[in-house]
Amino acid sequence: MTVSASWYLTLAAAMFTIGAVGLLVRRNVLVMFMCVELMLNAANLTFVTFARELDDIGGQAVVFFVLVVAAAEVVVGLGIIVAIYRRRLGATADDVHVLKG
Amino acid sequence: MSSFPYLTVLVLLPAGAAFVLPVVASLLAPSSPQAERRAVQVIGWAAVLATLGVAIAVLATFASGSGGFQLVSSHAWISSLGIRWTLGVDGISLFLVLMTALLFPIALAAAGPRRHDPTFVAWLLLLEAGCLGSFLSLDVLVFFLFFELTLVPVYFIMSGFGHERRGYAATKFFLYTLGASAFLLVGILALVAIHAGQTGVTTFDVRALASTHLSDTAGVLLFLAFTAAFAVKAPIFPFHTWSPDAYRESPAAGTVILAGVMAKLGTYGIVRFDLELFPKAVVTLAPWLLTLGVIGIIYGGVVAAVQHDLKRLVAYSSLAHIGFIVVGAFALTGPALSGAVLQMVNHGIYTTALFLLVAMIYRRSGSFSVRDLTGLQAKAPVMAGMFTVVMLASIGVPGLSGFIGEFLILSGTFLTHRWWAVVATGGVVIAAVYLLWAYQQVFHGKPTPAEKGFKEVSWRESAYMAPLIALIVLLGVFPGPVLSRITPSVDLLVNHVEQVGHATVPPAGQPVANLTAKLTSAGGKAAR
Amino acid sequence: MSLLAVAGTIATPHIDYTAIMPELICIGGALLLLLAGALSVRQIPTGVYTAATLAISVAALVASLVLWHIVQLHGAFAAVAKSLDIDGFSVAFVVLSSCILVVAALVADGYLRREGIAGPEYHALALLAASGAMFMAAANDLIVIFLGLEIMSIPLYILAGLDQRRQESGEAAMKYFVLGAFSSAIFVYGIALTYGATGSTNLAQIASYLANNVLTSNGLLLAGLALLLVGFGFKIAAVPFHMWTPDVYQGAPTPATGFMAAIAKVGGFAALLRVFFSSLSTLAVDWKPILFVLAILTLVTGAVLGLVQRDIKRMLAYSSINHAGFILLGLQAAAASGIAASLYYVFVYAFLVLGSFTVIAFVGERGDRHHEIEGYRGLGRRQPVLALAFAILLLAQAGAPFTTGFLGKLYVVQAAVQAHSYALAVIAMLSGAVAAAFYLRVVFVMYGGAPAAQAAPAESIAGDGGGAGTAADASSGLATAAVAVAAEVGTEVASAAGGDAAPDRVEVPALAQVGLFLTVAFTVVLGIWPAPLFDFVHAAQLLF
Amino acid sequence: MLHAAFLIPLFPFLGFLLLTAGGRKLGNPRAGWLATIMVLASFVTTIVVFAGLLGRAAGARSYDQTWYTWLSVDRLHVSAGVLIDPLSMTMALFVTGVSTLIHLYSIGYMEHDENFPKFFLYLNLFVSSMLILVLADNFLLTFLGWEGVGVCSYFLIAFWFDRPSAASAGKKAMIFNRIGDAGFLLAMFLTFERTGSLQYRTVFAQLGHVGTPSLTAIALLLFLGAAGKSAQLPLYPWLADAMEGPTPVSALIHAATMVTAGVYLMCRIAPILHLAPDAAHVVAIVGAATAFLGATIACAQDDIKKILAYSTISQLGYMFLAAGVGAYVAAIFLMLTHAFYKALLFLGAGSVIHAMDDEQDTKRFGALARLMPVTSVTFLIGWLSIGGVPPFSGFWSKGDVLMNAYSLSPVLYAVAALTALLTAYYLGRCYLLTFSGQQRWSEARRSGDGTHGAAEGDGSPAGALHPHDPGWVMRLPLVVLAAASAVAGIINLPFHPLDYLERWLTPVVGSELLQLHFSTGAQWAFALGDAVLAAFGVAIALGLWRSTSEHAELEPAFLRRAWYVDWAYDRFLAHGSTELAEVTSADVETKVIDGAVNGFGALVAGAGRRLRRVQTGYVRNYALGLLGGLVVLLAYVAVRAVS
Repeated sequence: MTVSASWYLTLAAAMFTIGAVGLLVRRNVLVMFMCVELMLNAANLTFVTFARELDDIGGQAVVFFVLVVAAAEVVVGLGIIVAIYRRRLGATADDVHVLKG
Repeated sequence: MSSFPYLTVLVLLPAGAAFVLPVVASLLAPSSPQAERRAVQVIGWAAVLATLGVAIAVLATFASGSGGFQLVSSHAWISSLGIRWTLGVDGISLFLVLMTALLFPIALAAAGPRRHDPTFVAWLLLLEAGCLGSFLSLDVLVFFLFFELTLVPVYFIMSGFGHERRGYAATKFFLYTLGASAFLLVGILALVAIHAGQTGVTTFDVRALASTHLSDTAGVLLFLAFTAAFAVKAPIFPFHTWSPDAYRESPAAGTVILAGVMAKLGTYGIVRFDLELFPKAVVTLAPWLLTLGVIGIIYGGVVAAVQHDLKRLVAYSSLAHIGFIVVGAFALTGPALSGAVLQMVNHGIYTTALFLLVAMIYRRSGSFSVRDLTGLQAKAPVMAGMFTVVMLASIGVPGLSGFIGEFLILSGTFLTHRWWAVVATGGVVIAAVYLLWAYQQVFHGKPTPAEKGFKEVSWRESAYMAPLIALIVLLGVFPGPVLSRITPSVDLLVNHVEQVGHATVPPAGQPVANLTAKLTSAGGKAAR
Repeated sequence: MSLLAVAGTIATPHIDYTAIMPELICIGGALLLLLAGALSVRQIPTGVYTAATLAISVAALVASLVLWHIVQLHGAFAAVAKSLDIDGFSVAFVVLSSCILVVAALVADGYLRREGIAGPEYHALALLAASGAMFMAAANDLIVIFLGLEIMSIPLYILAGLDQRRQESGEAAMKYFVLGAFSSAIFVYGIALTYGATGSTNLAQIASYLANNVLTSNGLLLAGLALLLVGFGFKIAAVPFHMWTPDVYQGAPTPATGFMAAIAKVGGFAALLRVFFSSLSTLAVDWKPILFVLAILTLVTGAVLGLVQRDIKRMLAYSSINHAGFILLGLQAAAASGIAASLYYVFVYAFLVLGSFTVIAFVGERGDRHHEIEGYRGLGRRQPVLALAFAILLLAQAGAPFTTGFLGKLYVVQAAVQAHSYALAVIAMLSGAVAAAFYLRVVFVMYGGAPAAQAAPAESIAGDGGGAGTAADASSGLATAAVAVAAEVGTEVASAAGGDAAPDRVEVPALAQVGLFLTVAFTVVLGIWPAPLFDFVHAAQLLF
Repeated sequence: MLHAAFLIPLFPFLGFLLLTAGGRKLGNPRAGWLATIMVLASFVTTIVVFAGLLGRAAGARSYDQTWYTWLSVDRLHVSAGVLIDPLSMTMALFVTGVSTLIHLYSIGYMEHDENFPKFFLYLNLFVSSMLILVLADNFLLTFLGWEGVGVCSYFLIAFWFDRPSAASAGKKAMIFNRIGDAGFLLAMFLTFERTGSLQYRTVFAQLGHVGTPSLTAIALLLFLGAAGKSAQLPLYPWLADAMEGPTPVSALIHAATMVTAGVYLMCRIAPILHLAPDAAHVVAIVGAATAFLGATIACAQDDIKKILAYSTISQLGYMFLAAGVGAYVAAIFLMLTHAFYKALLFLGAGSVIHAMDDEQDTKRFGALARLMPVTSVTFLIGWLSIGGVPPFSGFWSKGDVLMNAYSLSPVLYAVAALTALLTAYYLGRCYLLTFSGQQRWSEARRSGDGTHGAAEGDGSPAGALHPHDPGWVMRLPLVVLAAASAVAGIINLPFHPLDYLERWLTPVVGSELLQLHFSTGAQWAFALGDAVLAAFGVAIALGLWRSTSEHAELEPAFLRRAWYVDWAYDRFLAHGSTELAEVTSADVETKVIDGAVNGFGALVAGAGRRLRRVQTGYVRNYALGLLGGLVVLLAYVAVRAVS
């Protein structure tokens, strides 16, 4: 039996939602960032699925771009996070809220 | 059409000076403060006097008897939006322009030591450019630009050189008027859009826009949008609350311009744009605005009657006088409208004179409060005399300028809106009450020891008071030359309103049957 | 298997280098700077980097102008496998980006010297971010937009955190980064859904697809549209996607803030306008209401929250939100005039915000910490020229006549009126009036805020009533001053009456002065003689 | 000769200008002489013009002189010009004549005043305004003069401005007058609306087209103005206070000339009153009431000037009564004679006050007859003529009025007759208290609290007081006026060839008058009745007041307090309106109108402060905001998609 595209799309949507919610509920910056990765991959999955549906290579090519970008973001993100950790170890997202109002 | 672009010069002269002056000053300042002061003096005076000269030249070249716009000059400015630099003058704006050109030198002379301050003088000049530009623009958007431009220098003059609560007053003034003109801008753009939709031409020229066909609702809405801005600027009751604060906290020069010139931007806007562009709506809503005007007359008088601060008192009296102008503008009869236009000029002159006198008193006594002042007539009879003349003019005693305007307004209003005129006439009585009261408090009685050193009017002061008082008398005794230039334009406007707006004026002199019926009630009521 | 077969047929597209010359110059320049910084044995002085950056950005400017000329002559054309669309619209934004680069470099130099931040990073990152914005402007493909967006954003994240010494800087970077990544994830997902709905990521193809086919159910597409809108809304700081803005603007190093505020809006709006006009225009009925609401929220929130700020950077952050609302007005009009209006407004805004933050950067003093509005008290007397420049920029943002600021508002409001969104127009102008309140407050602090004793009017020669009475009157004024701004001004007057500890003059480096002069000149000159810019924008919109 | 008309108001105005320019330099007394000469010149000119007018046929005695067009806006054309006809000439003659005398008198009276030049400056301005008032050829110009005299009276009442009472009195006069003026203005508006003009000639020519109701309205509104100016009910209270001014002012403005302007106006609009009988009757009734009221109050006053003031009010009432019943000639006749004897009485009072060092209380006079013979005798003549004792002028003029009153209604006659009796009585009281009886003043020496002691009176050293007749400049006017009051009756004797004034004025006031109904016998009866009344009044006065100065029972409080009218005005109008104003400015202005604006500002700021809290600084809240926005958007598009 073949798995229809809608399953993949639903899975992707679920991943996206999980990622989004995760970002909201987790306080550790690294974990939050993983959630973002999850969301990006949800997007990737969607792309691939549609690419298959439409029989269009473009959609699959996109995935590579996204992956690269994600990688780049990781680098920068880690850099920033490390910079913060250097100031105080084990800082969570909620510990930095000097700027408000 | 004379080849020389009088009007453009009239606007650009002070504006240019306003930009040149600070530069020169900053160049000279390091080397020698004296040189800077002198430069500021020279440039400032040269600019205002030259402007006055050009204004007089305009008066000279102005062909009386013709109602249309004269000396019109039009240049492309923002072609992609259809905005053109179009200036022109007619009987309605002519004397406002002259008054402006006259009041600024006086304001400068009355500015005291401030007249050496480059920023102050620069702002003053920019303000003059703004006011003149507003009176001369025939392009609605250019008018709006100048209309808004005036806010900036006034804000700086007020907030930089004003009295204790200048911050509050200046901010309130700026925001209130800016907020109101939001509606004006949208209104302008909407009108232009409608006009463009009908003719395919995007133009901001008031003469072209006057021919726009507006549905009743559209007309009314646009009218309200325009009038909101003008009502606040004038100010018309109940949009006046910025004015007592602004007048009170401004330095003398600022107050003079605010009350003398800028208040007229509002009333002028009503006459020039509301009546010209939305005759239908004007006819429909005239009773409401007349009511506001009348309320303003009574209300301003009543509130003024209990003010102990001279400046606030004059401010409220000015509210009452603006009320007269509004009534005249919306009575939609020749005499009333001519009276309104004339009264704009008169009011500019005698209010200026009043504020200047108050400023003189303050300069000597350091107080605006009638409680601190008494018996000044013994100390300074000449000042008392000046005050008396100006006061009588503002009360509306015939033979002085104030009366002519009020009489024309009221008699003209009586033709179409009798009962408004009747109530407004009551305002004449109230004016006497509070001004005489103030005069008695300040000038009558025995001077207090504190006022020992109270000085009589100085030469400089009488020098800048003289033209005002001369005009007050002259306009009261020989208004003919002025009226003969105003009326043609006014008649054109009134006819325009009557034709487009279907306003009907009962012909005086030829009694109509139905009139006598109305009259019976009138006579009966009056008899009671 | 079949996939491989397809892969074999992939042809590398022909690349028209002139079309992407500005971008190439920026990226290449950035790499050069980085290389130089890495390879040089001795510390290269900041000046050299600045000079190089200026050269690069001027080169980019020239290249973009050349491109403009080409487009003028031969009309628009698609490049690099139709993934880029070189037309007046995109080139106009490229030109603007280059201008921003020039000014930013001028301003940054003095700041870097003052803070002793060595190395080419700042300039390199700026160049990269600018190239990203250029790509977004030129992009004709959602993926290219995404790439441009990332190329722009990532350097901006780093710029925000560039100032190690200030904790706020790090915090700003972190917030910007997390939220930015979040929003771009949403954006990508949006692309994916759109792709699914239309079968392509190419804007032109999407447009033609939507033009030719009637969707049985456009739910997928609309969802994609919503997600895209969130991504854009984040970049242009539209409410409710704006919440990062104040924090990041406040935390980031001030010149970076200026640059960021300018370039991010350029990129964001360029892409937003293109996507919504060129490909999703058929859905206008669906997205116009959304933008209507967004615009109102953005306008009002920006104005109202700006009113209650005490930190000037934060205040300007909210003001930039208000401006974003105005730009949305043009977009909401969904008409050619709207495009031109928005384009014009972006130009105006970029220079205003650059200039304003330049002033702030140097009034902020070493350490970049003094940003309370109170700090500007009496600036009008201490440094008249600087204060005047700042006043002009602020008043222009308030929409004072004869400045580009006014014309920008005029243009977008006109677009809104022509689209019959009168309510929106009125609300916009009113929000502008409210916003004017906080600009004025700064102006008043600079000029009027002098101790009443000094500024007491010339009339009160009989000064007995002067000093003593003043404080009392001011405080009573405070009591009655219910207008919030005025009330605060009143406090300032009262406090000022106590005599202000006037900080000494701040010095503005020559280069920064040039930058400041450029922005002010742009604002005033084009405000009094607006024809050139209007024609430029008009042409750009015609060549859309 | 008529062409000289423009000079009549011009001379005094010239004097005004000269004194304004160089009054101080000219100084005392030259300034006074200049002013006097100017008025004299005007008087002479008037005579010349008068002669010119006499030269014409009775029908053609009317001459327009237009100087220039004052106002011209579409239908509204108002010229500045004069209308020379018997009425205006009569007025001009006695105005200039009396003014000349009073100017002369003032030179002596004001000699010690530091503001001597200013006083004459005002006087000259007043005279020229008054002349414009009476000569104007249209309502508006009349109104100009009308206001001019009002302003001058304000200046002159408040002449000693350092006295709070004087300042207030001036203000009060001005305000009461403004109330009347509102009426005048409205009348003009209505006239213009109905007739399209304000020129007397045109208006009167148009009256045929104008409905009676509007004519009534116009007449009544004008009467309101007249009531203000001429101190009739209900606007009379200011006149008593006006006595704060220097005595010559009281004589000139508040007895002889200005206050009669109202009567003049009524005569001027005679054509309108003819067509609006209701209005005319109102005028008559109000006049009679005022006459009676004034007389009663005058009976109980002690201040010599107050007595004369209320007597003036009463006499003015008489004149309005006459005008109201259509006896315009009688009104003018009474106005003339009254001008003479009332001016005389005031000047007499002035010289007494002068002599008594600013004392004005008749209860503190007495036995001055032998010390001030001239004053005494002239005052006596004044008394007898105002009392209507034959053959003095008052007898003739008053008789005329009474007869006409009767012709309208016996009630009016009764009231008027009673008033006549009272008049003879209270002035007798005044005279006797002042000049006869035992002397009550040497011990009643005032502790020189005359604040303006230097100003009025000769500021005699604080020694014993030696009252004496004044110098010739003050004596001459007394004598002349006394002579005039004695014989002025001859200008209008009720025997046909001798009724000069009647025949002279008829063309203007067009009075096909009513006493034609009376047989000669009846006229004799009336005359006899008047004489008896007068004699009776004089007798009572003599009987009561020759010896004693105390008759408390005859001076009840409600009369001393002038029927409490003043008090009522103050209590209800003044206070009431002040409180209203206070409330308006305190509550409406600050709370409502200003409150609305500031309230809006507060609202916005408050909203801002509340919204700030949303910006918590926690990055995850921001993400929540982002996502929330996304969810809302998705919900919206979902709705759109399904619909």
